[in-house]
Amino acid sequence: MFETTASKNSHVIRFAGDSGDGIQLQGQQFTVASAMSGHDLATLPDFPAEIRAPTGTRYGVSAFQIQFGGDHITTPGDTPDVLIAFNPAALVVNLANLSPQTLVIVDANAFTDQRIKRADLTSNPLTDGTMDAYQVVDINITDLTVEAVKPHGLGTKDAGRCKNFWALGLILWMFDQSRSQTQNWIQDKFANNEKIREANLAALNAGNAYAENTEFPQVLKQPTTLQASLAAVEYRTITGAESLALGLVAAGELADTQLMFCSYPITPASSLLHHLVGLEDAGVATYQAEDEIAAICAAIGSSYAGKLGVTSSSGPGVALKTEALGLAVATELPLVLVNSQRAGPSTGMPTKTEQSDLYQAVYGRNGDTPLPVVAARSPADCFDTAIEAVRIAVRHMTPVILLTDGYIANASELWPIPDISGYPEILTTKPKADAEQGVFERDPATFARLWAAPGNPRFIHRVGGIEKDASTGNISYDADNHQAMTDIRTSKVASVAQFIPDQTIEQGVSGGVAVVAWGSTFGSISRAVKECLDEGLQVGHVHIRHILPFPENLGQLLAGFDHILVPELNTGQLATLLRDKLNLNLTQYNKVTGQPLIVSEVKTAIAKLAPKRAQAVGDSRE
Amino acid sequence: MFETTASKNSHVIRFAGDSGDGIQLQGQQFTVASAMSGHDLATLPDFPAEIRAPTGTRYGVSAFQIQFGGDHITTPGDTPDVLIAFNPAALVVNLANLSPQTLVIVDANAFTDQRIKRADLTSNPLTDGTMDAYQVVDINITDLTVEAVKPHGLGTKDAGRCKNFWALGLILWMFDQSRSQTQNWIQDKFANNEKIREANLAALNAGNAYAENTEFPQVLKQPTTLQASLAAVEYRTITGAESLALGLVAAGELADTQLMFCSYPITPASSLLHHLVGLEDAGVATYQAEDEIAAICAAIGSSYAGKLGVTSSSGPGVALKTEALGLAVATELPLVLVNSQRAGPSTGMPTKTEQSDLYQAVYGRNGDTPLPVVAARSPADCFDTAIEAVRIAVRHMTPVILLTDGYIANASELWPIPDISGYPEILTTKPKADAEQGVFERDPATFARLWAAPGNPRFIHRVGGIEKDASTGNISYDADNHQAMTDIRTSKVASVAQFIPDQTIEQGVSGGVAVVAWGSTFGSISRAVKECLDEGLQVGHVHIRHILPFPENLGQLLAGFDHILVPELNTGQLATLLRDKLNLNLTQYNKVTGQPLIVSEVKTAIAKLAPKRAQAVGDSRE
Amino acid sequence: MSNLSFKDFATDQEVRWCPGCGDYSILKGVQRALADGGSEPENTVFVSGIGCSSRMPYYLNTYGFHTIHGRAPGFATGVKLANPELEVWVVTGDGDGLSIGGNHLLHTLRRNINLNILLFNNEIYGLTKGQYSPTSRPGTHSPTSPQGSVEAALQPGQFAIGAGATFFARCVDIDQKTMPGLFNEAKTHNGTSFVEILQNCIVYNKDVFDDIAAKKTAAEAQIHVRHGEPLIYGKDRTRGLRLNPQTIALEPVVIGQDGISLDDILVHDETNPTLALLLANLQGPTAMGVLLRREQPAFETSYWGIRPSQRRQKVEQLLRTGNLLDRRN
Amino acid sequence: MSNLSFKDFATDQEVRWCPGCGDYSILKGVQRALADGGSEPENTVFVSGIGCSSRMPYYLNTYGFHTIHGRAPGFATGVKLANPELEVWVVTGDGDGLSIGGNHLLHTLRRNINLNILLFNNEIYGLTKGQYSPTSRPGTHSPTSPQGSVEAALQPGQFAIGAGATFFARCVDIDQKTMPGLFNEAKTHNGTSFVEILQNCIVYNKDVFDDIAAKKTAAEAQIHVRHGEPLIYGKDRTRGLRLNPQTIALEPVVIGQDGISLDDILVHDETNPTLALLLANLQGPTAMGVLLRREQPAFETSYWGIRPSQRRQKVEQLLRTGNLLDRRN
Ligand SMILES: Cc1ncc(C[n+]2csc(CCOP(=O)(O)OP(=O)(O)O)c2C)c(N)n1
Ligand SMILES: Cc1ncc(C[n+]2csc(CCOP(=O)(O)OP(=O)(O)O)c2C)c(N)n1
Ligand code: SF4
Ligand code: SF4
Ligand SMILES: [Mg+2]
Ligand SMILES: [Mg+2]
Repeated sequence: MFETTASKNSHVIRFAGDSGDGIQLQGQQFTVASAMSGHDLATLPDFPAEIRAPTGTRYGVSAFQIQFGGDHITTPGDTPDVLIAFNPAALVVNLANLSPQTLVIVDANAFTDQRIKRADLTSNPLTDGTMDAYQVVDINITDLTVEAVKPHGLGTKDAGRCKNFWALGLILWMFDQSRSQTQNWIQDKFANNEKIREANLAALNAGNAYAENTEFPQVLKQPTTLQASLAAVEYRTITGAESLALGLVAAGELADTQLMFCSYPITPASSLLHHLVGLEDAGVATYQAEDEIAAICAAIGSSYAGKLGVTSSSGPGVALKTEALGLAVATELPLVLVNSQRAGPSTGMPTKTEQSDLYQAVYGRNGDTPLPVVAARSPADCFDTAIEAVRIAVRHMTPVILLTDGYIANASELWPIPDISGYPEILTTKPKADAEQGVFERDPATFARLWAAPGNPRFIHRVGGIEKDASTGNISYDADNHQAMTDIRTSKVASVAQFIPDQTIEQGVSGGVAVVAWGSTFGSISRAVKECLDEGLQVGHVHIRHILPFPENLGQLLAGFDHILVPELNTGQLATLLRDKLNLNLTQYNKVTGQPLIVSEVKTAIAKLAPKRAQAVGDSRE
Repeated sequence: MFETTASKNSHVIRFAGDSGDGIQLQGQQFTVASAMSGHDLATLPDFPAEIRAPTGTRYGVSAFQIQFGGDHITTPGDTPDVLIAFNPAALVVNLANLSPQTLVIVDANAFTDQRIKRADLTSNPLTDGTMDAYQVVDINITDLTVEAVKPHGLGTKDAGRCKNFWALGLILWMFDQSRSQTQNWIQDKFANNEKIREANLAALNAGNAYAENTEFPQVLKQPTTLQASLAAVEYRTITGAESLALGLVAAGELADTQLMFCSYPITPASSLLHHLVGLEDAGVATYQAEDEIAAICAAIGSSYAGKLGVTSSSGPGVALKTEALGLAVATELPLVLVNSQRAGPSTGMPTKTEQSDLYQAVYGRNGDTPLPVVAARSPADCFDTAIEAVRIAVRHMTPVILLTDGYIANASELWPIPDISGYPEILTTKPKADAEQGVFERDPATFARLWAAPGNPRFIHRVGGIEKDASTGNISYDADNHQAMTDIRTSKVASVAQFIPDQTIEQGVSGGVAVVAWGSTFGSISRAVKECLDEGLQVGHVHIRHILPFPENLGQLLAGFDHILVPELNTGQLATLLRDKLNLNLTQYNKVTGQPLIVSEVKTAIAKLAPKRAQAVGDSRE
Repeated sequence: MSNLSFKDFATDQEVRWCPGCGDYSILKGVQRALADGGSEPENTVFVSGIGCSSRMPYYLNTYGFHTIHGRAPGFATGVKLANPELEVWVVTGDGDGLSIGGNHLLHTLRRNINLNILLFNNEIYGLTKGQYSPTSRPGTHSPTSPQGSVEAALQPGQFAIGAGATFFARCVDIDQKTMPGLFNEAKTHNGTSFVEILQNCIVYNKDVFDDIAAKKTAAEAQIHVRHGEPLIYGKDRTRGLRLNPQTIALEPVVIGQDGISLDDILVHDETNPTLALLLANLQGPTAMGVLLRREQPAFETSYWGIRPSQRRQKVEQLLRTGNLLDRRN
Repeated sequence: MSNLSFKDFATDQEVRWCPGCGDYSILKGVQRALADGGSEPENTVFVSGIGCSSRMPYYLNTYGFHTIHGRAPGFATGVKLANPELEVWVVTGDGDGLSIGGNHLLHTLRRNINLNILLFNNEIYGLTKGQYSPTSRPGTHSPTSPQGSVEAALQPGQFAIGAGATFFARCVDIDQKTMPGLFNEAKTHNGTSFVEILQNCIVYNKDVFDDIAAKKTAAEAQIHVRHGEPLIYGKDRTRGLRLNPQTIALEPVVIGQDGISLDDILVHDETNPTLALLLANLQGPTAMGVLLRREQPAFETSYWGIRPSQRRQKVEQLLRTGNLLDRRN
């Protein structure tokens, strides 16, 4: 094996090609390989809106970006160190984002006149000077793949389809990663199709061998990637949708309650539904309703009947659920609503990410209808956030909204598998055999009423969406009662603050700029703050999971900063909430492009406000 | 006629009885009579939730309150000066709100054992001491009515039904009001039913004669009521629903555009629909859809086709419309959505008033989906607010939400009929014959695109809810385009501020307390501020019609006050908006009982904050 | 089986419908049916939407859920899926169930979940003060159709058959004789039972069913169908229905006239949706009783048939699926 | 009547369905129908919901409105009511039109407004990656039903008849021969025309209609019905349908066998909803063509029949209704 001259904390690779090229699979396999070799990582799948976009077009380009390496990999990287482009379109749409001298590997076979034209180009970018600034490695990947799989008797078309594995073999070699997980995956997946199985294995190995044996290696071989300093636990890679699904079933187990997950497909929320369908052994049942309204109604009906109802959608579908959410608030039934946000307004850009449903979650109902809102910050964090959402819902007898987004749902990261036995049990207000409590008597601390499901002769009662008498649950139009019930609903949500952890500073120091954020911007901000700290700026990162109510100490914590910078992928929705609840003066940084924040833009925003620190500190985590 | 010793600026009368007693009719007739004799006035119909509640029950009591008299009558009055109770239930439910010595007139015939029991009473309040503190006049109204109408050959039951007119005759006498409007009304209404017509007329006259001739008059005859100083125009009484309906059709005429009003029944919004059904001659067509979603969709479809779509509902129905509202924002089509607010959350108390849908109007959609919001403050004000909403919608090509509420919808006031010829024309962006403009080219001041309806070969285009290319309207997933469209949507709503009048101080002075409010609390606050000013407090009343965007000068205007008091019939929704948009520190006064604000509570809230002025001023209006 | 009387199914809440409303009689019919059928209050749930009719749960001493407009079948589906042991009833109106709620009713009927749905059809929106509804006859005068409505009326039975219903029955509000029995037929049907009750809204649509329901004409105006029995009616049971195979339509005939004998009369087959359609649409006479009853697996049975009803796998295991990087030593 | 070719109805937008998707063929059929029927681009509006199928307006050089999921009939109703002169088409899918949008379709059909509704039925949710839909056959494997779906399928034709439809037709996506003509039948029908197109989603529900649509078996698997003509089919036109009056069901028979002659074969009567129901539900053969066409006034005609279409009263007058207090002097 060639010696590499240097080592690097992390690498960013971007795979790009047609939807049919198997780019996402390639990315996922690389992800597993790098995780299994002990790297921290973050990924960004970036696929087109079309189910199977016409080949060779710009809008049909599917891409997958991964950053992997040593500690604190929280983003898929602003710009790739290596780009692999399977066709002209995949090359051109990614050029804008490359630094000079970036290594670009292309499938030279794909740069035919016809496909160059298909990419809306008038000349070949490989030869017309376009690529002069970059380090280009052009390989006849298609030909080499067809050649490699020939012994297995596939037709040329099918043979060509193996090129993602050929290229993966090459790339694994470049970064000194093992092929074994991919080999296992191929064995498993094509267990019943020997031809395809052997061809794919052959392609994988051929790509690897090609790298090992051709004259390119000097260029191809990359500096050794640092390993992450990992704790003594088990790790796996996980996407946000998987993590959220696991968190929900874990919460069900912790609460000793079965879940009914009632939903209706919508991008990018459907992946959660699809994952839960696969977990029905673990105490969750899934139900696909005729629409979002029926879905939330079934979930609430289920909660009424004693199984925790969970529902899920994206913005437009959540809009349809807001009336029924009000009923859940009025009847004080537990419910978790997961919103996987996407770019709006209206249908917007379903496959693009955004954080613009916070208003809807916090304020988006008729009447004074408060409910707790929590937000996940990363794929792995979805697990704990789901548990937290369930805990609040059943502890306080209230619907809870959990915000995640399309980026988190699809991205993956390395996840230290938590020890579930160490999680505290989730307490419900289900009646105990010896309870004297009435259905509408409240726990003075949580304001929760009894979760008294049908089947029990002791708690027969009626409840509904008309204002209810505070003690009997019957219809009441009484003025004082309405005030009392309004106060109870307000206090109930406020009381959550007493049961959640204090807000902490993730990283950094107080006194200068607080970067206050929520949700999926965590990774980019975390990285940006780390770099700013390393550069000696006085900055701290405050990332809020509990959106409503805020942790009790948040105001005090933020009072310790001179400036508050609120970066969001919307026009300033958390900013509104901070002004509303804490009367803060703050600076917004907003980007609404359907794309995640990049580290450099956050750094620039911080640098505008942050003072230099007296002295730089070594480990800036607090 | 007896001489009265004094005169009084205004009187408050409350009529109360069973739903079947014709209380609302009685109130309306008294309203017309006092208006036609030149009094300013404000009314509060207060009827039960049930269609026909069982007779004699407390929850079945229907009431109507009116304050009438000289200038500045803006509320129906905190407490009645005279209560007319037709049965025991009507008496007891109103007692809590009476001052000692109040004149209470009862139908003594109704205080039978059975009806006393029906009102959940154990003894007769007329004889058990309950009424000791009040001035009670008990008359056998039922007997006297039956007696009076006997010549007209009605059965006892039907005869008894005339007692509302008998009592009305008495009350008109008490306040020296004319019977002629009521006589005309009866003539008209029962034109084809001689028996009933003559009986009702006889009852009306008999009640009047009874007052004139019995020994009660000393007590009954009330001090002369001052007349309002009215302008030299025509006046009529009008409810909020009527006024809104007239405002909409007036706006259609001013914009030279037909309206399609698409709705689905819901309390208290239906009255607007019912009124518009009666105005179909005036350029509006009404359509009852299968639900609220279909209603707003039809309205948007209508706007797409070139007739202005208007839709209307209350909170739960508006919740269902929020998804489609997003489409109207995304496609930039004009639309007016009227929300007649009622007490929430969920079904809440449909017949009770509240201001709790402001969050929903301003923030209640998925995505960054801003739209202008305006609010009506009083029945008469609905007319101008409707015109304003239509003006904004068609000038900026945007959906607009108009907030009103159940109180405004049903209450009436004296209205100087506006000179519609003096209203400025409403300009639309419909293509002119010689226009060179493209469909998605924007007016630089309003950000409006062309309102190019099908039927014209020059503007054939496609549009939809997926993010659109800023210049062609075609689907675009481009990152920069999404940012550009987001900015356009933000700027469009912000631009409205440049076209609306500056915020003024309604009444009072700056420097001390600003009472900042919106919607139907106008009347009570106006009265309270007037009284506080008279008492020498330094207070000003700022009532906001333009909720989003705020008038440009609002922040500056409020900077001139030491304290900001925000009274609302919700938990603090305008307060949130003021903090969000203007970073204000303020004091909330919130009441969520389903009842309007009363003057005294507002005064108390003001007094807590307001300093005394150096010297009291005479006329405090500015 | 409990030993309760119909009074045991009443609550302490005062019934607040208009005096004379047909809902009173239906309430009594429901209470009787519950008592007769041995329903257990603690295992019975009434789910309703919004409307005059939908207030019923507050008057029934069972579990009750008064939800939002049009969505009762959605909530009831959740209740039944979560706990299939419960006896779940849905109370809805023609506006609630067929206007705003049409889609949920449609899919509920299609799925055939074991709910008992009572549609109070008064052909009007009662609670919101009398606007015409999707079942209002064309020409109905109302606040939103002062010149008479111009929309065709939805036929609830035809709609249900279109949706693939497995059970459809009909009765009139005042028919205390057949109502409790019919409700219990609905209850015992394994799947979605849909019962249309012609209900008199005496305030906004007074006596709209008088032609059919009035005591003195009922025998001629109603045909009470029974599976396996000929379709005959009339005070002296001489009227009947026969099929015209040319027009594929039902024709009322008189036995003994024009050579018609009992053999010419069609025999009711409640398993035949086409016949049910013909009967549902029939006017003069109007068909009462169980028009359609087909055996199909109930949705909750199929649903739970392919999924575990208990937790079978611990989360601890699930967390460890796929490739693991073990750094424990 | 315009003199345009089908190419004049194409836009400059690249068509973005999966290669091989049945939607391409339907698009061509629509463009042909518009050209053949003399539609005017400026007076034609295509309204759609959300789904693969609902992208179609972007590919048609007419006015187009791509709205939100399930609500296209609502928007289209607004367009048509506001301007009855326009030719308004609705494009929807089985998920869009029958799952989330079922209620609007139901009431649109009931009202009979003059829209032409094309339902692309691929028995799956295409755009959201292949979940089962309300028309999916029981047992359909999908991401949300890995063990096979357990819900009964909605039959679009039966549903439409349940809703009181006045026009129902059916065709397969690849049948370019009959498609344009059929679409023009839909267009000329005065009321809501509802056309079900069996569409092949080659990615998520590949060839699910192969039994019916495949060229080689089509003649035996499809019966193309025509009003007033006997219901015969088959390559050599010897197969036919007759009515069994006992079961009130259609039976496929062979002319010339078992003494069956052409006279035994039922003659298609497109005005008969009961026959349409039998045909819509028929399997083996599947009925194609206009199954139902009844004359009923179109909703927009009745609607505008009772209201002025122009402003007839000035607001100035309206403001002065009722009692006035005149203080002008
Ligand atoms: C979302 C929503 N829309 C509208 C309403 C108003 N509303 C309540 S009941 C009703 C119709 C009632 O008619 P029906 O279902 O026939 O019941 P009935 O009162 O006639 O028994 C309507 C429109 C509501 N409560 N919620
Ligand atoms: C309110 C809402 N819910 C869900 C979705 C997601 N969604 C888009 S299309 C679709 C179903 C598409 O199926 P179908 O109508 O059959 O169209 P096809 O793609 O099969 O042509 C769904 C669930 C959405 N866009 N909006
Ligand atoms: S309005 Fe009609 S349906 Fe409602 S309670 Fe009164 S009579 Fe019954
Ligand atoms: S997913 Fe299916 S329906 Fe959608 S474009 Fe692809 S083949 Fe056509
Ligand atoms: Mg009704
Ligand atoms: Mg489909």
